[in-house]
Amino acid sequence: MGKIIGIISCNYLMKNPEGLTRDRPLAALPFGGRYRLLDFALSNMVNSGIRTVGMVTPYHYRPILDHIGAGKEWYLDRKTGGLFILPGATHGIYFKNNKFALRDITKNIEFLEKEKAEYVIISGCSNIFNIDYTNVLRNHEETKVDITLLYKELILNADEDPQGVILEIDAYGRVQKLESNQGKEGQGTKYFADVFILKRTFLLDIIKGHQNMENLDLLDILRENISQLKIGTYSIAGYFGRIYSKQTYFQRSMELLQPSVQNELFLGEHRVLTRIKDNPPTKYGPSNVIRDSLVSSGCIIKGCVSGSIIFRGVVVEAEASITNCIVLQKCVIKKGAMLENVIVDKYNIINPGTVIKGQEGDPLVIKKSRMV
Amino acid sequence: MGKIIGIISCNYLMKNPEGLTRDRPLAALPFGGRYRLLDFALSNMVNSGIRTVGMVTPYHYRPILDHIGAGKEWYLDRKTGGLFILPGATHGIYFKNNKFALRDITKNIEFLEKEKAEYVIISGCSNIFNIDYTNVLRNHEETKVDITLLYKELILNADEDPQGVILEIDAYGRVQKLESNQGKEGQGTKYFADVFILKRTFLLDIIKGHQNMENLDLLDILRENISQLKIGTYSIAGYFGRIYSKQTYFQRSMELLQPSVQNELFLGEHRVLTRIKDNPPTKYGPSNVIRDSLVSSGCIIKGCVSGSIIFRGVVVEAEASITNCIVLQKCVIKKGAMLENVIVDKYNIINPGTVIKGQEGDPLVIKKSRMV
Amino acid sequence: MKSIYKKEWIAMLLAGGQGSRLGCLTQDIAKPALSFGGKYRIIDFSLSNCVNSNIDTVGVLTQYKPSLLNSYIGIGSAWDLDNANGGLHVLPPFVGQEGGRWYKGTANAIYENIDFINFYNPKYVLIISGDHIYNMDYEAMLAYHKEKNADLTISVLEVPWEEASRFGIITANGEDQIIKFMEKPVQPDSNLASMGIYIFTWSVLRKALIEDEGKSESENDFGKNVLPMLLAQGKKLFTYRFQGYWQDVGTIESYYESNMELLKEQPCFDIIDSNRPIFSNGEILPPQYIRPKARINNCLVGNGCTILGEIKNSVVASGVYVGEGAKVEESILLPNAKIMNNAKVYKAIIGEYAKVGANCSIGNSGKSARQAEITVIEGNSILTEDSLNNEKKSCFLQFRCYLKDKKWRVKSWGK
Amino acid sequence: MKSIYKKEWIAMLLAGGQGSRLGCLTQDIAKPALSFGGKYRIIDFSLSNCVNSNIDTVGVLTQYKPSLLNSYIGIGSAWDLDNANGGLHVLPPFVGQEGGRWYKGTANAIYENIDFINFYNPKYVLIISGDHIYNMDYEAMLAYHKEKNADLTISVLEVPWEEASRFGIITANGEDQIIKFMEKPVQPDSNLASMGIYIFTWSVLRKALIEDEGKSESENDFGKNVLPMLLAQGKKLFTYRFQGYWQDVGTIESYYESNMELLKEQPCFDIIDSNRPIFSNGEILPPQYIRPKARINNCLVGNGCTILGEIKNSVVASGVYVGEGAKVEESILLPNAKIMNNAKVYKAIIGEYAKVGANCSIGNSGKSARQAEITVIEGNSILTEDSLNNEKKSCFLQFRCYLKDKKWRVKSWGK
Repeated sequence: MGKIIGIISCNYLMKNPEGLTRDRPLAALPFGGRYRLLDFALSNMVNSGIRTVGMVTPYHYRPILDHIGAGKEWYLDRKTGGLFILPGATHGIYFKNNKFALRDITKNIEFLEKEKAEYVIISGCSNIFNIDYTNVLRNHEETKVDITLLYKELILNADEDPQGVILEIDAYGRVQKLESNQGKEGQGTKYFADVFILKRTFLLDIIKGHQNMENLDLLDILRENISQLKIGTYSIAGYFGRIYSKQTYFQRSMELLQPSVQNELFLGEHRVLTRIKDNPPTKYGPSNVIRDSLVSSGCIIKGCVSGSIIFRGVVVEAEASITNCIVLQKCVIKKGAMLENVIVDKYNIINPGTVIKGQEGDPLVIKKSRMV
Repeated sequence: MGKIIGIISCNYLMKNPEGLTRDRPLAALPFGGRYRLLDFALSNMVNSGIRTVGMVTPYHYRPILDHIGAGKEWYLDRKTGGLFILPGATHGIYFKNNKFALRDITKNIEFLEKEKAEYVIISGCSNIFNIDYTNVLRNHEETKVDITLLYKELILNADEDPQGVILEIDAYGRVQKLESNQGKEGQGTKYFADVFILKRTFLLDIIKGHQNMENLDLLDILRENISQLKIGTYSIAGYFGRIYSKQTYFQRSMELLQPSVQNELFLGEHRVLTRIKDNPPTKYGPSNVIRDSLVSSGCIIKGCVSGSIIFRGVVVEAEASITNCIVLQKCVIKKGAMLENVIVDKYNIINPGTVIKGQEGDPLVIKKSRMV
Repeated sequence: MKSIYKKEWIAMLLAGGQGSRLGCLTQDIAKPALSFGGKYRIIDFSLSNCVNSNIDTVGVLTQYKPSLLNSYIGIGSAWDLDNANGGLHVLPPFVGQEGGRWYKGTANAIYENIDFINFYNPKYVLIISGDHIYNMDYEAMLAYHKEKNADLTISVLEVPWEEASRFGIITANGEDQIIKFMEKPVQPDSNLASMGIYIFTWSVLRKALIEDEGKSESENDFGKNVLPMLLAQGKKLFTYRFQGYWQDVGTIESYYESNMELLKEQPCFDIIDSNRPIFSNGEILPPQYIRPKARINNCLVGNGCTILGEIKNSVVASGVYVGEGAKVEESILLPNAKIMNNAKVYKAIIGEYAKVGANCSIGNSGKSARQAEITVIEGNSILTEDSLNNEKKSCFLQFRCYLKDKKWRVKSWGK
Repeated sequence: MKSIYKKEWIAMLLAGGQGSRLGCLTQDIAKPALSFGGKYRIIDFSLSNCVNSNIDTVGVLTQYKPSLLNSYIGIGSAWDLDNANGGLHVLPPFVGQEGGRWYKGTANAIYENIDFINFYNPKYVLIISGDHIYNMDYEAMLAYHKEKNADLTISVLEVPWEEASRFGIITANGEDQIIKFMEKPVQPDSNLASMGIYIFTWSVLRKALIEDEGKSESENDFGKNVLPMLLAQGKKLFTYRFQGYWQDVGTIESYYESNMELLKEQPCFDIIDSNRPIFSNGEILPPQYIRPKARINNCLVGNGCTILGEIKNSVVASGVYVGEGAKVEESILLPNAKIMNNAKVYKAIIGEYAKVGANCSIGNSGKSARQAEITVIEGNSILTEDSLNNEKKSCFLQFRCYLKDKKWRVKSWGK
């Protein structure tokens, strides 16, 4: 796959964060016990053999850099190619629903110019799926289209992401329309997966053709030129999880407890790569009351845990009880505390006897604490 | 030196750049054939055994990240410690002469909080020298001061850096005053080297004591509290080169051609570390007319070169002539071109027969070109 | 050729041992590469001690089946030892102008690498082995060595008198100067055991190695030959008393017990000490996945495990699968072992990538944990009900069980 | 144990050779570690070919003095080969249950590492050696191997007929199928020489290695034993014609000539080709520093050099010093060699870290470059005027000169 390079756009927000993305960009949101959202987009590229990836970073880029470092864990600390940080534009973007702002790329056009690869694959970072892009590229070449958009066939929820885009496709798999998903609850649709593939030179042409219209989004340009362009599609077969709010973050997390989702995302040939931390194995006390949970390393579990996602280094003391919760790294749940339907952000200490219950389907968030 | 961590401030400007720092922060300015300015500050820390370094980055941080990558070449791609990118504040700082803006650190206070090291050494990135901080730390501990400022004994030029600070010192080596260097031409002074050392907890106290005065510079705080603080000093013995304008950049570059400067900076025990690029050796044609120059690898030199600094991958065709010039990477000087007292920024192609002459002491700058 | 960076000290880590008393656990790998404690390999402890003691140059001497070990340690990045002015270097035996020479003994292994040490020209050389479990500050020992102005300092540990004859026993005077050294004495006159951790002044060591190499009758071993020689020469040898936990996991029993030690409420050895962390070179695996019917009771569990059944008082390493209805007790499951549905594993060590088939029963559960033998299943074995009940039936299987009565029960039917 | 990532192909790189015909150049290092072309080591070319051909798994088989080689290649990061699902692995000979075995021949070396290859279970295995200078796309050769549905494809080169008897010579039919293979035939009936680059279908190779190992009379060498055996068995062996530059730098003369080749205006071998770059693992050195009185004429010069004198038609590697008034002509200065003031070096190879003292004169400048012998100064030698004029005077020096008449002139006075 030396003939394709990747760009991951991390320069956009979650609209309904409730504290989860107060101190961190969406891309750096912890997920699944040890990952961050961007791990999925990045691993999909790396596992497909892509060895040059540009990452468009938002204004709060430190959590992203802290996480990916040199890209060592993704085999992107290379002499040729590797990981390139592309600082995104900073002003005004939050007024728009941009995910692929033209100026984020314009600002970093040298990255596209100096590479020799034939194709570029551009991805967002808020969807959870595990895919080999090799087949997507083959399909793109065979169908001889200008651009291929990936989509997932699904039924829309009532509470939909305002940034969601649905595709209208003709009998030949060609896109006829890119629409907003709002007001289409309950309908089966082809949901745009925030991933598309096109020729590098074609992308450069698009950019040069819109030099003074920096506020545009790449999707706007597709919309405007839909009749002149051959826009093909590729349907994602496996699990596809969208995260655009606290509720969907919680739902997607809990779906990881289903064996089929677990197998598909984590135990197939393509592993999700993430930063390595040196933690000891997790120690379970004699309580016998952990079940139906994902637990990362370095934890000490003596209390009762069920239906939960426990990140690394969490301590659950005896007689504490955690049900349907997400507990982020290095939290301590003291003796006798009871949590239900709660998302506990990093470094929190839940005092003995505390009882916190969120509603089913609408978890409470306990915001990130300063590390002690 | 596990008991000391470093912070390098890259969040300030060169005041008189003439194109050299148009597209890049001062820290990323190429220097000495293969280095960038920040290599000197970073190597001094690493060669002194410091293994945890925070780098305060400016708004245009991409050139810095492109250069330092994971910190591999500086042995900072580590599991414990290593290199941390600390995004600096973005607004308004260019109105001030801040080099050590309080809010750059406040914004990244977690870096200081989570480390356990006893001391912090803070450095700017625009001075060229090679020092082992081990002795500075020992001196700091022995003299039992609150803070030690490094200085260089020198005579001020007429055209002085507006950000320069000179120290007034009593008989015990204690700082009595921090003054601006303006209007003091020709005087022998103790010039503050933009490096100081203090206890980590003391720095945290300073920050917490000035929480709502973010526009302050750390030096302002020292000035205000000079009577309560024990501010010690350490004199830098060897070569010390200041870069704050096009002219001083040119002068410092040319000083590298002096054997003593060359030996002191580059051939001692402590090597200046920089990014590794895979270039072949430099090939010299049969012309016999290269002399008194520093030449990096990957060049092809067939023309006449003298008194110049040639960066990697430069081609000097036959019958071209380069005198007292700095030629940055991947420039091509075509047949018969003549350059004198010129700084040629990256990727330029100088056409056959072109003649460009700058004044002695006031070189012309040919701005960076787009890579072809 | 000399390094421009003269080092105060470097470490030489002896990692060539087979560990033959560990039986089939070290059939295909050197002892330092053996998995330990759920996510580590034994060499992690020595290497982490080095980096936590600010040693930046380590020579790792390999000899026995080094392939997994080589891949595992690489250039030492996992221990922050990938450092251009020093760093980690693997030193296998090699062929020179006069042909190849295997390492004859511990001292000979260092002798053959005198050039390596000379390159760094250190003042002191720390010699350690890669097969002990402990957490130690070698810097404190070096400070002691310098303070005593010693030629050689040996780290020692008090052992119970009744076990003293299993060790190299040191007798020291009131100033901690060594006056006698005996390898495995029948009648020990001290209970100070050598931990096999030496700090030598390099000039003394170099001379001693050359001298010892010249003796044709010498086994070129530190304990048997070099130490007695130095003592006889009147060199200044001192003991350095170590207080913490130190375990030579040289036998199946000690390997088993020291793993089980980690399960205690207050283990003697704390792998969670964050000031002196144990580094390891792990794969990136997903979190452990505990299914609804799983039962976990007093276990240490690594990443990437999927637990559907019941595990109790066990150390379960990364990537292990325990199927539905399966029951694991008092056992050690090495990385990527698979215990299939309804299998029972009792007081056993299941090797890497070994698979205990559905309904198989391993280990003598009739006795209490104290009394029962330890069953060892060799790595990569595939056990099925058929292979256990009727050995003759299947001809593609291979496994071995090691029993506590020191007899091998070998079940091997071709390849 | 198998990797979960099945590989289409992996490379096995034979890097154990001493290169004994290179005399004192390979006194202390394996031939693949020898410096070449101003900044490279010979193994760089093979490893760069691998990475430029998108091979991500390489086993490097070492045996002879591997210490510099081991440190140089590390885990392959310099060639982007540090990849968790494969990557670069150093494979030295080792001690197993039955004792240690050195690699007997090229085929035996691969045989001893069958387990390593099985782990990746590739369809094809590329076998190359680490001592040739060339730039080749192995991927094109693999495509050819697949297209021919071959059991073995051998890369071949047309050589001048008069040199054919120096090589393994292959006779092929009109379809490029091999019908005959002769090691160094006296009467060659073809001028197609084997380049020692093989692509095997793994299943065929595995079987052949096991079979060859069983033959007690075999030298376990690919050229001498395995290839003839496969031919006799009627396997499908094909030639793959390579057009570019390929040089076996097996002798002092060929080593010298291929370095000099790089100085030509249009060298046969272009080290500057940016599409298939040659990677190397270099130190971070300052730019080369050309002093005011220096004269440089048709040279290749590496980083970190300081040139005060005159250099002409020479390859000057990294970190070299040429003093004032010194004159270097038609020579190769290896890394960190020092030529002191007013010394003269003519048609010589000066080893790594060797020092030619002030006023010394090396090499026979009486003859033209074409006729003169090549003088070789061993690495780390220190030459002074005294040591050259009056050998007996100095007792701390050691150097050897290798002369073209194939005689060693050894000057060695203790250590």
